[in-house]
Parts: sequence; C-alpha cells; structure tokens
Amino acid sequence: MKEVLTLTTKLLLICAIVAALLAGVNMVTEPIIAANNQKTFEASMAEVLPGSKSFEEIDCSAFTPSESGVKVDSVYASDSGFVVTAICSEGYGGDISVMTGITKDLEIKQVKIMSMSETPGLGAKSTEPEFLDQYKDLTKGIQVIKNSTPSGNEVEAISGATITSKAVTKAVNTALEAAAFANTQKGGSAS
Amino acid sequence: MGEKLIVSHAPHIAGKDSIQRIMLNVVIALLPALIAGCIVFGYRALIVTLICVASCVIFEALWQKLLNKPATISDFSAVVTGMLLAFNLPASIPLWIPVIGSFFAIIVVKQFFGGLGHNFMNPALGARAFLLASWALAMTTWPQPGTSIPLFYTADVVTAATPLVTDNPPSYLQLFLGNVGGCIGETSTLAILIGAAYLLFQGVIRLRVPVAFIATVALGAWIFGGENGFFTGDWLYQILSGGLMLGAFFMATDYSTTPFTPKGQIIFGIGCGIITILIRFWGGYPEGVSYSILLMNVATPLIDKLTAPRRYGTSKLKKEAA
Amino acid sequence: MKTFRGGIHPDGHKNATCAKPIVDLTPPEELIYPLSQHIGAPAVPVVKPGESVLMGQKIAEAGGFVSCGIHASISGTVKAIEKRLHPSGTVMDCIIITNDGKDTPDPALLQPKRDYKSLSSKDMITIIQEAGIVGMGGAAFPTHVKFSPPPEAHIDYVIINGAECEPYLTSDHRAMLETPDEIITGLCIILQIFGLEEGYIGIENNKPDAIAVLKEKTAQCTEKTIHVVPVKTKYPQGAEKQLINAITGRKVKPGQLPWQVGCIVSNIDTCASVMRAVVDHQPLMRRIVTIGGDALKNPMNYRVRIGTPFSYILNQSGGFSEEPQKIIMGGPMMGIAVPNADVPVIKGTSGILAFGAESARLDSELPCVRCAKCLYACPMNLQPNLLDKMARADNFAALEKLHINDCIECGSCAYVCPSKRRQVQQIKVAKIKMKNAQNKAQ
Amino acid sequence: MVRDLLIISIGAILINNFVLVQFLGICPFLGVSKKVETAAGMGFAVIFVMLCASAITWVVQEYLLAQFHIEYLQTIAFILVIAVLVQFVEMFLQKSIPSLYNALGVYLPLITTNCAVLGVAIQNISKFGGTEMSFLKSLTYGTSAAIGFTVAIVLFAGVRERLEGADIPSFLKGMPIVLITAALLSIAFLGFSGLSFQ
Amino acid sequence: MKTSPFKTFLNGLITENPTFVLLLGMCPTLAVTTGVTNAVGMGLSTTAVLICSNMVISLLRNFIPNKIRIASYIVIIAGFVTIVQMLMNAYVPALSGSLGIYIPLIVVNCIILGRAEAFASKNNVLHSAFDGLGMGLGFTCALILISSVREILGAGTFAGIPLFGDSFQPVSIMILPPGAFLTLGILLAIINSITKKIKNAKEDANHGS
Amino acid sequence: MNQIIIPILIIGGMGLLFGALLGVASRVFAVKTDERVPKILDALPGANCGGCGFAGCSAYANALVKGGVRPNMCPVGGEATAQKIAEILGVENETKEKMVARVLCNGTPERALQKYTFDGPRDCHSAARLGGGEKMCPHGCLGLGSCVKVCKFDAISVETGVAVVDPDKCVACGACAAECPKKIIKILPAKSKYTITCKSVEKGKLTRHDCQVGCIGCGICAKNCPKEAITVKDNLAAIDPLKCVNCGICAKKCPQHAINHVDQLGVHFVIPPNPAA
Ligand SMILES: Cc1cc2nc3c(=O)[nH]c(=O)nc-3n(C[C@H](O)[C@H](O)[C@H](O)COP(=O)(O)O)c2cc1C
Ligand SMILES: Cc1cc2nc3c(=O)[nH]c(=O)nc-3n(C[C@H](O)[C@H](O)[C@H](O)COP(=O)(O)O)c2cc1C
Ligand SMILES: Cc1cc2nc3c(=O)[nH]c(=O)nc-3n(C[C@H](O)[C@H](O)[C@H](O)COP(=O)(O)O)c2cc1C
Ligand SMILES: Cc1cc2nc3c(=O)[nH]c(=O)nc-3n(C[C@H](O)[C@H](O)[C@H](O)CO)c2cc1C
Ligand code: SF4
Ligand code: SF4
Ligand code: SF4
Ligand code: SF4
Ligand code: FES
Repeated sequence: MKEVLTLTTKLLLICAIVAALLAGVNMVTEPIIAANNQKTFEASMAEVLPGSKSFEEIDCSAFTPSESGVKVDSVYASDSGFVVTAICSEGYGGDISVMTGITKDLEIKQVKIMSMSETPGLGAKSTEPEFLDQYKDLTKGIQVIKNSTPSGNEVEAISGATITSKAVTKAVNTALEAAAFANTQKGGSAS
Repeated sequence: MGEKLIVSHAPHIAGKDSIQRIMLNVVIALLPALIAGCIVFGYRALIVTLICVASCVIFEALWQKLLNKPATISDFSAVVTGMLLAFNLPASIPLWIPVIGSFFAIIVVKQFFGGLGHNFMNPALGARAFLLASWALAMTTWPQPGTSIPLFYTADVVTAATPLVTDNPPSYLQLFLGNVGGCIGETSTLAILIGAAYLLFQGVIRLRVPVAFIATVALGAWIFGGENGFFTGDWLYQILSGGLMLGAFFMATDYSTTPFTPKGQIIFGIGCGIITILIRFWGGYPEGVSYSILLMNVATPLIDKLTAPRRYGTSKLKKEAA
Repeated sequence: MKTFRGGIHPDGHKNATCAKPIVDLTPPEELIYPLSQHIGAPAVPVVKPGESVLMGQKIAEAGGFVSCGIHASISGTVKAIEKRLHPSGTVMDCIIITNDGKDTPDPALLQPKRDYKSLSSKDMITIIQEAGIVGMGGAAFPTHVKFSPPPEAHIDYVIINGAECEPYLTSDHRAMLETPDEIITGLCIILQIFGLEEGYIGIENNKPDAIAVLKEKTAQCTEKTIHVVPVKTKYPQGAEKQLINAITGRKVKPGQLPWQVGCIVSNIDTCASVMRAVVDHQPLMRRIVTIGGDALKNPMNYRVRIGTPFSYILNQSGGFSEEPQKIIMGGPMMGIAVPNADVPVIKGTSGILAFGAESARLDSELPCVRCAKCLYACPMNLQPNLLDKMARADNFAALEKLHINDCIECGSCAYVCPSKRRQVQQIKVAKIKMKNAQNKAQ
Repeated sequence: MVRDLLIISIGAILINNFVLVQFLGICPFLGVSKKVETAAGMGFAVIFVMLCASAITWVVQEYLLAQFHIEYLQTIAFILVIAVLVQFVEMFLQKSIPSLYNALGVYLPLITTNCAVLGVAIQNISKFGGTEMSFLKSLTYGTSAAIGFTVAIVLFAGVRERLEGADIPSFLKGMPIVLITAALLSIAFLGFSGLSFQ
Repeated sequence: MKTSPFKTFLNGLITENPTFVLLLGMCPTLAVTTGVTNAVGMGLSTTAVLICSNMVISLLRNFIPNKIRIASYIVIIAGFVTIVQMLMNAYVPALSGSLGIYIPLIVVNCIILGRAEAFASKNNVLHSAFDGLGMGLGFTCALILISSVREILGAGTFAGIPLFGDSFQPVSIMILPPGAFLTLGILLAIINSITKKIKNAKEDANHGS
Repeated sequence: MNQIIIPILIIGGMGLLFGALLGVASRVFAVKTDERVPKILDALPGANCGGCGFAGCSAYANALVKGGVRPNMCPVGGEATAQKIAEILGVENETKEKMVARVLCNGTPERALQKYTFDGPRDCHSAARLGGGEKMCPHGCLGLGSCVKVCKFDAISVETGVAVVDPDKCVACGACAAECPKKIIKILPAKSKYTITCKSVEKGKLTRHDCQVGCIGCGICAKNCPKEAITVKDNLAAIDPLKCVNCGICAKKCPQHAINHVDQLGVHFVIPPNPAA
C-alpha cells in the first residue's frame, strides 16, 4: 500500500509542477497569440479589401446560403464594403476556405484562398492570381466555364480542375449573397 | 553407354505450356485493341505504344544486366506490361511521360520486388497511378476521336473528357465500336472482346474474375447509377464505357497480382466491381477501374490466405479438426 | 463420365504399343533378384551360392508380415548373393542365378488346378502370401497385407484398377484384351475373399476395346456380378483415392487408407497374378512390361521373367534409335529413373522407358507467376505453388498447414506449370526433411 | 444522422486513412506488420485503445479543459489518459490473454507513443468539439480511424508475407523494400481521394 | 560511460541517426517533409524538446520510480512540447500553421521517449543534453535531406524558391503521401549500400593487416 | 491566481487518480514471472540454433530456471556464457571440452565413383532419396550442402564436392550432424587433429572399388599408432581422440589416404584419378 502511495504522490507532484509551468508560459503567450491571429486576419482583410479601415464583425447567423455544401464563417463590414469568409466543402480535397472582399456595390474586389488541400499542380493552382484575378469586379451568380474565354459574369476553370474551380466559385457566390444580406441588415439598422 | 544416365525425381515429362507462350498470346490478344486505338486516335497511338514497349523491355534488360541476373526479356512479360501501360495513356500524352511510366512499372513495381511473378501490384496500373498523380493534367486530357495530334506540341490540343464525364454521352454503338475519346486501348469494347475470346480459347485466362467484375459493376450501376432513385441506372452504358472491359479481361486477370484460388478470384472480381462503382459515382476520379484493381491487388495476398482450397476428402460441414 | 476434380491431360503416347500383342521374352543367361522388391522388410535368402534351383522355387522368404518371398523365375544355379544396383539406385544384396535354359518347373507348379470356391478366405490369403504377390500397379505393396484389413473393416467395394493413366504404358491394356478371363477369375477370387457379390473394374475411356471385351466377358460371368466402369481419361485417374472417388463417390480422407472407406483397390496384373497363384499354383515370376520412350527403336509389350536386366530387354527389342540419357522404370509421371540399364525387372516394374537427349532433361525453372494452373490440376486440392515456395524455404510449420502429407506425389502440378517449377520434387524432399526434423525432435 | 456517421467512418477508413494518407502510427505500421496474425492483433489493440481514448479524452476536453478554459493543457492531459489506458490494457492482456500479449510484445507499450492515438484525440476535438451529437461522432471517428489503421496494417502484412522468399535485390532488403511497398499501397489508396458523398 | 560528450553528440548525429539507422519517429519524418521549411521547423522544435526533456529526465532519474516512469516521462515531454507549441504560436505563427497537428505529436515521437528510456534515464545531465542535441540534429538533417528531395522533385522549388523554369513539370506525387514512403525507402537503400561498402572496405583493410 | 491553481488541480488530480488506478491494477493483474529468465536470455547469445538440445534459447532459459539442466550446454556462448548463467542461477559451472564437427568423408567426385548424374533440387536429402545419391559408395558425402544450409555459424562449405568444416567457426551445435542424410558428420573433441575421413563399413574390396580414399580396414594405422589409439571394426578404423597425441604417423602410413589432418581437408592434394571412374 505504501508503494501505491509513493507512486501516486510522485506522479501527482510531477503533474502539478508541469501544469504550473505551463500555466505560467500560457499567461505570457496567450495575449500574443490572440494578437497574432487578429493581425493575420486583419492583414488578409486589408488585402482583399484594400484601403478600408476599422473592420467590424456583423452577426449573420440568420443568413442561409442558397446552395448546400457551403457555409459562411464570418462577415466583416468596413467603410468601403464587406469581407466574407466562406467555406465550401466540395473541393477535390475537402474544405476550401475563401475570403472575398466585396465593395459596397456588391462587386468583387479581391478573392483569397485561406486554406485548401487540393492537388498540387491542379486544384492548388486556384491560389494563383491567374485564376483568382478573374473574379475581380464580377457580381452575383458567377458561372464556371471550360476551355473557352470567359465573358460577362464568368470565370474559366483551371484546366483539369473543374471541381476546385466550381467549389471556389460557390464560396464566392455565397459570399456575395452574404454581403447582400449584411447590406440589407446594415441598411435596415441604418434606416 | 559411355555417359552416365541422368537420374531425377518424377515426373520426367512436362507440359508444353510456357511463360513465353502465355505472354505471346496476351500480346496477340492485345493487338485488336491496338489497331482500334490507331484507327480512333491515329498514328500517335502506335508511337506511344511502341515507346512504352521499347522502354519497358530496355529497362528490364538494363536492370538485369546491372544486377547480373539472368536476362528474361524473352519471356515477353515486359512487352505485355508496356502495351498495357500504353493502353492506359491518352494518345496525346507528351512522349517523355511513357518513358518515366515504364521505368516506374518495370523497375519500381516489378523488379524491386524480385521481377516476374514476385510483384504484388500490377506494374502497368501502378505506373498509371503514379503518372496520374504526378502529371494529372496530361493524363486526363483525352483527345477527341479523329483529331490528329502533332508528335511534339506545346499548346493544349482540343480535348474531350472520357465518356464518363462528358455531358452528352455517345451512343451504345459508338461505345461498343470505340468511336469515343479515352485512353488508347480502352475505347473499343469490340476489339477487347475479340482479344479476350482468343485468350479464353487459348486457356490463358479464366472467366471468373472478368465476369464477377463486370457483373458487379452492372449491378451496382443499375442500383445506384440512376438519377431517379435506386434501380434505374444505365448499367449498359457503365459497362461499355471507361476501361472496364480492358481492366476486367486483361488487367484483373494478371497472374502475379490477382488471387490464385478459385474462390479468391470471385472475391477479387466482386471487390473490383464495388470499388469501381464507389469511385465512379462518388469518387474524385473520372474512372475507377484502375484504382479498383490496384486496391484489390493489395488485398490479394490476404484473399489468397483466407480462401485456401479445402483439402481433398474434408467436407464443408465438418471443419477440419487439424 | 465418372471422374474426380483436378487432374491433367498429358500426351498418351500409347498408340505405339497398344495394338501390339504381348510377346513372351526368352529369359537371359543371368537373372538378378534384389531382396527388396516390395514395400516392407527385405526378404531373406533361403538358397546358397552354388545351389541349383527350379523355376518357381522360393529363393528368399518374407522378412516379416509386411514383406514378401521371392521365387526363381527360371531354373539354374545360384551364382552369388552379392551387392548389385537396384532400379531405385541403391546398392543392395541380390541373388544372382545363372539360367540353365531348361525352365524345369518346381513340382509344386504341376499340381492340378485348384477350385478356389472350396477355399476359405484365410487359405487364399496364405496362397497369395506364399506366391509372393505384391501390388503390380507400381507401389509393390504386399497383396496379402492389403487383403487382410483389420477385423473392424467393412469392405463393400473391390475395385480393379485398369485405368492405366500413365502415358506410354499399355501393359494393363494389353492384359485386359488378351487375358480377360484371368482377370475376371482373379476378381471373383478376391470378391470371395471379402465375401462380396459385386466387383468393379475401372477403365479409362481411351481403351474402348478393353471396355468392350471386358463388358462382354463379364456379362457371361455367372458367378459374381462385375461392373465394368468407364472413367474419364485423365491423369491421375488410376491413383487409388481418385479412382475410388470416381467409381464410388467416396472420398478417402486425409490419413485414411482405402479400407477405411470400405474399398480395396488392386491393379489388373495383380488381379491376374492372384488368379494364377490360386488356381494354377504359380508364384509371381513374370510380369508384363511396356517398353517405350523416344530413344527406343521398337516399343513393345513383353511378358518377361522377373530378374531380367533392362539392358537385355531393350536390346532384344531392337535397340536404340539414339543414345538414351535417361531410363525410367514405370511411367513418366510416377516412375523412377534408374542409374543404369543393367538393373533387373522387379515385381513392380510396369514399364521401361528410354529417353534421348532432348527429353531427358527438363527445361530450367522460372519464377512462379501464380497462374494457378497447378492448383486446378492438383487432384488433392492442395496449393502446390505454396508448397513449392515453403519447401524451398524449409518452412516446415507452413508446409504442415498446407497439408504437405496429403500430396500423393502425382506430379500433375509440375507437369502443367508453365514456369517449369518442380513442385513435387521439392515436396518430396521437404517430406523427408520434415520426417528427419520430427525424428530429431523426439 | 446515421448517414453522417457513415460518411465520417468512410472518410476515416478510406479517404484520409490514418497511416497511408495522414502518416499517423507509422512506427507500428512498419514494425508489427511482418505477419498477418500479429498485425491483426495490433490492429485490434489499437481499435480498443482508440475507442476508449476517444471517449475519455472527449469527456476530459468537454468537462474539464473547456470548462476552465485551459485548452492549452490538451496535449498533456490527453497523453496522460492514453499512457495510463495503454498500461492498463497491457496489464489486462498479460493476465487474461497471454498469447496475444506475447505476440504484440514490445509494441503494446509503443501504442502509447503511437501518434495515431493522440492524433485521433486531437483531431476529434478540432473537428467535433461541443454538442452531444459530436460525442458520437468522436467515437465513430476514433473507431473508424483505428479500423483504417487495422485495414492498412493487415493488408500491408499480407503483402509483406508474400514478399518472403522473393528475390529482392540485396540493397533493397529490409526496411527499404518495406517502405517502397508502403508507397505502392499509398498509391493505391490515392484511388479513394476525392471520394465524397455530398 | 567514459565517452566524451562530443562522441555522444556524433553518435546521435551519424552512427545512430534516429531516422536512417534507428528508424524512429517515422510519422513526422514522412508527414512534414513536403517542404524544406517545414522540415527545419519540425527538426528544430523536436531538438529543443529533446534537449530539455533529456536534461530534466536525467536530473530526475533517481527520483522517478520505475513503475510510473513512462507516465512521468510522457508528462514531462508533453509539458515541453506544449511550451514549444505556445512559443511558436506566439512568435512564428506562420510555421506553426503549416506544421499543424504534428507539433503536439512531437510528444509521441518515439525518438523522444526512446531517448528518455534508453539514454537520459541512465546518464548524467551533460551527456543527456548532448545526446539530445545529437539526436535532434540527426533528425533535423534527415528531415532536411528527405524534404529536399521531395520538394525539388515534387514542386520544383527549394524552401519555396523556384529552381527551374516554367517548362519543368514537377513530379507531384513526390509531395503526396506515396512520395514520402518512396523517398525514404530509396534514401535508405542508398545509405544502406554505402554503409555496407564502407564496412566491407574496413573489413578488407583489417584482413589485409 | 486561478489561472495557475486550476491547471495544477486538474492535472494533478488526474495524476493522482491515474497513479492510484495503476497502483491498484498492478496488484489485480499481477503476473508472476521469474525474473531470472530475462537475465539468462540476456546472457545467452540468442542464436536460437538448438545446439543446447532445446527448441531455442528461451526454451533453454526456462529449462535452466526450472532446474535439472546444466548451464554449460550452449555451444555458441561457450565457457563465458556458462559462467554467467551459473552466476545468475547461483550454481557451480563445470568445464566442458571444446568440440568440433568433423565430416567423415573425403571422397570428392574425382576420387569416388559416381553411379549416375543427378538432376534435381540441390539438396542432399533430394539426392539421397534417389538410391542414396550419385556416389557408388553408399556412405559418401553428397556434396549438395544440406549441412551448409543449417549451419548458423557459416562454418561449413562445400567447394571440392565434399563438405568441410572450419574448426575455428564451428561451435559444435550439431545441427549439421542431425541434418546430414548420410550421417557422416560427427561432433568430436577439437583436440584431436586427425580424423578417419571415411565411414564406409563395406568390405575393403568394395570400398576400394567405389572410392580412392576410402578406409579399407587394413589396420596398418592401428599397427603403427604408438599410443594404440586406433581400432578397426567393421572394416573401418576409428581414432580414440582421448588417446591420440596428434603425431600424424597414421596419416602417413595409411595406404588409402583415409586419415587426414584437419588443416588438409578441403585442400586438393593430388591423387591419380581412379581408373575405375
Ligand atoms: C490525381 C488527380 C488529382 C486531381 N486533383 C484535382 C483537383 O485538385 N481539383 C480538381 O478540380 N480536379 C482534380 N482532378 C481532376 C478531377 O478528377 C476531374 O477530372 C476534373 O475535375 C474534371 O476535369 P476537367 O477540368 O478536365 O473538366 C484530379 C485528378 C486526378 C487524376
Ligand atoms: C504402411 C502401409 C500400410 C498399409 N496398410 C494397408 C491396409 O491395411 N489395407 C489396405 O488396403 N492397404 C494398405 N496399404 C496400401 C495402400 O493403401 C496402397 O494401396 C499402397 O500403398 C499402394 O498404393 P499406391 O500404388 O497408390 O501408392 C498400406 C500401405 C502402407 C504404405
Ligand atoms: C498418381 C498415381 C497414379 C496411379 N496410376 C495407376 C494406374 O494407372 N494404374 C494402376 O493400376 N495403379 C495406379 N496407381 C496405383 C494405385 O494408386 C493403387 O496403388 C493400385 O491400383 C493398387 O493396386 P496394387 O496394389 O495391385 O498395385 C497410381 C498411383 C498414383 C499415386
Ligand atoms: C493474362 C495476363 C494479364 C496480364 N496483365 C498485365 C497487366 O495488367 N499489367 C502488367 O503490367 N502486366 C500484365 N501481364 C504481364 C505479366 O504477368 C506482368 O508483367 C507480371 O505482373 C510481371 O510479374 C499480364 C499477363 C497475363 C498472362
Ligand atoms: S501437390 Fe501433390 S497431389 Fe497435388 S498435383 Fe502436386 S504432386 Fe499431385
Ligand atoms: S503452375 Fe507454376 S507458375 Fe502456375 S501457379 Fe503453379 S507453380 Fe506457379
Ligand atoms: S559446423 Fe555443424 S556443429 Fe559446427 S556450428 Fe555449423 S552446424 Fe553447428
Ligand atoms: S556432409 Fe552430409 S549434408 Fe553435408 S554435403 Fe555431405 S552429404 Fe550433404
Ligand atoms: S512517430 Fe508516429 S508512430 Fe512513431
């Protein structure tokens, strides 16, 4: 019995000391980490919606996307427009998280892929400006086309990666919807 | 009698079958599909096939030379691998890709494991999967039937996806004759069936695997393939398109990489069928046959182990006491 | 058509001899009688060098119950008892007899024919034992032992094995054509030993003439009902377990002997010898031997005296068309290659085949490609490819699991293998090694 | 709901196979895969441990760590649970099923350091934190991941058994050929990538 | 144990290289070697944890009873890993993002527990520290080697810098899971045959003398 | 302060709980094992050769712990191992004479008559099954190296057609002797350097016919041996290794070259070819 007791005490002691140590370190790093995360996110937002300040999160829990397989993660508003982060789960390799900067007129300013796990050389090309820049200035209801020059509200799919292209577009379309929704809310609250 | 007599264990005679004869028969059986491929895709199909065959044979010979092993290229198995690899490539493939594929097939998948008979994975399909994962674009760019493709080209040539992913599917007759886009060897069901009939006649392959495979795909397609609910699928379309026929008759029957027990062969065929359906209907690839065979290749040793034939004289009901 | 699962279809090569009548061969000057011509203990000589012997006289007696006596097949003088080569390749004690050319029979042979119906089973088995009869289908198991199954045995089938599934061999075929009455009487005797009324003769359907002759003769047989059963032409149709399966549908389970499923199987020539012993007082002195093979000029069927050297027979037939490289006693599938042509015909010699340079050596082996042909061919439902692999690796535990001891060593696997693997050869070696290891463990 | 669980399960077994795609639990995968029987034994041990670990760590996370906002202690808390669990299983096996214990030999303690177990616990939390339903999902995910491990290791062991006696070039003998075999297995599993039931 | 700390260090780096010789810590080895940057990050974090845990465990080697030794070691290791994780999150967030789940998994990296068991629990603090350093750097070097091969072939870049022109079509499979197994397998084969050659040469030299 | 206290309480509490749990479980599931077994296993070389007469090292270790087994039976580990085991067990160790395997045949194919050409699996058991093998002499070495395959110490080789043991590498585990189908390997004291390299008990005339270097039982060696270490029985000479002083006279006198010094085995000394061959 005595043995069990020593074992238990010693394990307790080690656990306690380690826990204390960790708690200490955590107290130091926690605020830094939080600040970091905030900074990265803001930097991204600034990137997709340049020239705007003071982002403010809008509660869009009432919004439901018109298509399935995609959900809105967060919506921020600033003086010059909205930044919507949407996650589409229909990518080739699973979830694709897309951040879209949208002007007040509900036109796309810039699109950024936050995370994805698509095939290198195919779907992964979706992070390149060549593809993403196509979205600039488009509006609601973007269509994906293949093997021809896009016109109007269209983007050309990355060759060999239609699935990825469609998933990204879905996220972007949903972002546009969410922005519109937020706009009405804001408008509503403003009025 | 000057020389001493030879004494050895019985039996003192052997049958006429040989590896060389078997492989040669497979090569012959593959010719109709090659011809069909050339008719559909032009001379480039032939060139790709020749490159594959030549590089497979050369890699095998070089390897054996390098490792001081007896040269066995005369057994023609490398030729079969080369042809089947080519049959799994689009005719428009850049010409350096088949060479790398042949290297992977012969050296990595086959010779690393000890050469003929020791490889557990189908070399041609292993190489196809390797190429597909590496150069997916080139591997999934299928030329339209009848387009002539320059030997060397840089810009994208007009492409069409395999019938499985296009919007307006070709007719059954087109599928049966092979006037559709796809890989070199998989387009013409007719040509493949001619070859398969020859192999069956020669006793090289047995029907167990192909029938189980195709029947499972047909059944699965019928049950799950319909847009209007279960049991409405277009099973005929599913079995005529994609590489199913080529895979079922020529690749799911490869001796080295498929089960040798009769029961195991049926399980293998059914397993291939199920995975094919899974990938075709829910998967990320346009085509499931090759991966289904590869996956079942991996399961083959286990299947063989679990389906060992019952020893003579022991009945089903009574489990062996021993 | 009745048959079993598995098996192979080797080229028969039987046409060369199946139409030629059996020829009686004059015995040579010197005959050699190895003391071990059967399964079991070697026989013990009862004659001394210099002694003169009569034809049919016993020159060695059984060395135990599972053993057999040996009889002089000619009259003459014992020259020596010395070490000579046995067809199996071992050097062993043999009785050498110089032929006086007179064939003076032992007086016992000249007694009037016996009426077997008045004899008891026990008497007949004693007669068979005294006559030195062993199984002539190849294994040379003493027939009196086989005919004395344990008291608990309940025999319902006596099957005469006329399958002759080995390529080249036609001696049983000719015997069925030429001496059907001997065979039928022999079978009646065996049936009487077991107190049965019905007997079976299994014949491969590539011998329609033999089937026809026997069918006709058995129809005339009033004593017992004898069924002539055509079975499919397929090797190893003649193997005991497979024949029993084809004819009765019963399966001899692993480790069982035929009597345990109520069957007794005997070869055609054994059956005829039983008749000659019981009715004619003749001990086992002659047998029918097919000679053939691609190195031989003139394939034949001979009735030869036991003890005749192979070389004598081959020369009498007209010699070789080419220098033989391999000489086989028995069929090419199960027979054994002999070390030289001077070895004598023994009781189990059903054929002598001489192979020339081309067929004497088999092609070199390639790796197994897992074509499964051997699995389909194996009549015992084994996995010869795995047995082969494990035998090479000396993995005895795995071999045990693969039931290596069920293998009847028929060689079907090695015959069909496109990679020319020698599975049986490896199996045979592994069996010995396993026994060795077991003995060591004990 | 069953559909959800089924999708999670297929995802963990086939698409994101722990060993072949996510590289978790490679050490036992390479180490205990010489024979099918031991591989299966190891697989079952892992299934058992993972099932328990998923359940316990989920509870620990929900009712201890999250309650007190000390998620940063996740790693240490989880590994403690796992270590104790494995040691417990080990003692249990040694007493009750000595044959399995002997077969698994040194690898049982290795499950502790099998990153798959900790991996599954951590993934569970990041994927299915909160709500009651997600307890079930965690369990399903944990078990399926372990089944995926078992499937992979058993298939692999089958192939490795077959390699025995093959004429493998000397410089590849041992670990190299084992890794290349794993590479081919992983290539075959690429076939499941992109599988989706949405 | 009269060897110099430097010898201990070399032992970990080369003679008993954890990856190529001991074949430990395979999961991070295979998982994070898609790029050189990740490899360096992983390698150095592991090294840090390894040194610290080796030292502490060596210090406590007479305090910890045998029966709870594994549990104690693991708790200590987990503590250090968590610290490294928090520090990384705070100061190099980009790296911690791409190393993802594998940082907490350093806890279960067999190398660390293995060294605790095999070395730190039997040796003094100085040696343990050097063992940790050697093993850690050995691990790091191995990761860099593997990741270089994979990144160059599979993406055509080194540490993110493009190496080839546009016409280079990378062998993408090399940065997919199969590529990891393949690369490690072939590197091992090469290393094995080199060491064998060296050994043979040495033996021959011995025979000659 | 809570930020520190709570973690300590929770993790500490877990430590407490688990410590207690393990402590209790270790009692409930306690399994008795003799701790000497692993120690002995450590001391044994782990070759699992079976030379000790048990099925591998661990079987021997278990038997040792049970008692009634001598600690010096491992031929591989030799004296040092025996000493260690004796210490672990706390018993006395007795010394054992160094033994070595000797192949009792020197009939290379040029010297011994062949009866046929063998074509089959390269394994002595395989040839032995075919009438005892290629050699006319029923006792001779078949030279297909079954013994080589089973020797875990790489001590046997077949180069000239008969097996030769390297006495330096041989640990006398006896595996080869048990494997040889011809039973011509004997484990003999290493001290005696001269061996009758023949096992033929056939009559002298027959032996001479079959092999140039076979012992014909003439007894010349026995007559010349100063220590009377040689006896002839069944047409075959035998040296008593305990009496032998390695003078080598017998080897010089043997008309058949059937007595050889260990170092000469495997060396091809020239004897005119057998006219009968
Ligand atoms: C190895 C491999 C990886 C692939 N990766 C992706 C991908 O990341 N994204 C994608 O949209 N399609 C990917 N695909 C292609 C899809 O399977 C499908 O063929 C494609 O999306 C439709 O082709 P299309 O763009 O030519 O119409 C991949 C295909 C293969 C063979
Ligand atoms: C040791 C031994 C004992 C046998 N005992 C009997 C027996 O009691 N009854 C019987 O019918 N056959 C017996 N046989 C004979 C076998 O069943 C078989 O007929 C004989 O071995 C020849 O068979 P084969 O030509 O198929 O190889 C025995 C065989 C052997 C080797
Ligand atoms: C593979 C194989 C083939 C055989 N073929 C024949 C055959 O064709 N004819 C025959 O009489 N015995 C054949 N035997 C021997 C029989 O199994 C059986 O031993 C024999 O018929 C018994 O009769 P016996 O004791 O009179 O020889 C064969 C045995 C084996 C193992
Ligand atoms: C019926 C049959 C089918 C074959 N199929 C293939 C195949 O699909 N791929 C391949 O590389 N080799 C194939 N081969 C050739 C050969 O068996 C193959 O290279 C082996 O895997 C080499 O060990 C086939 C051979 C036969 C007899
Ligand atoms: S394994 Fe035996 S029984 Fe089967 S075919 Fe081969 S020799 Fe005949
Ligand atoms: S017949 Fe030959 S090649 Fe075919 S499976 Fe059997 S052993 Fe292998
Ligand atoms: S030569 Fe024989 S006794 Fe000596 S070590 Fe080798 S196998 Fe053992
Ligand atoms: S000593 Fe025996 S086992 Fe060794 S080669 Fe000679 S006959 Fe074969
Ligand atoms: S590092 Fe993952 S199991 Fe060893």
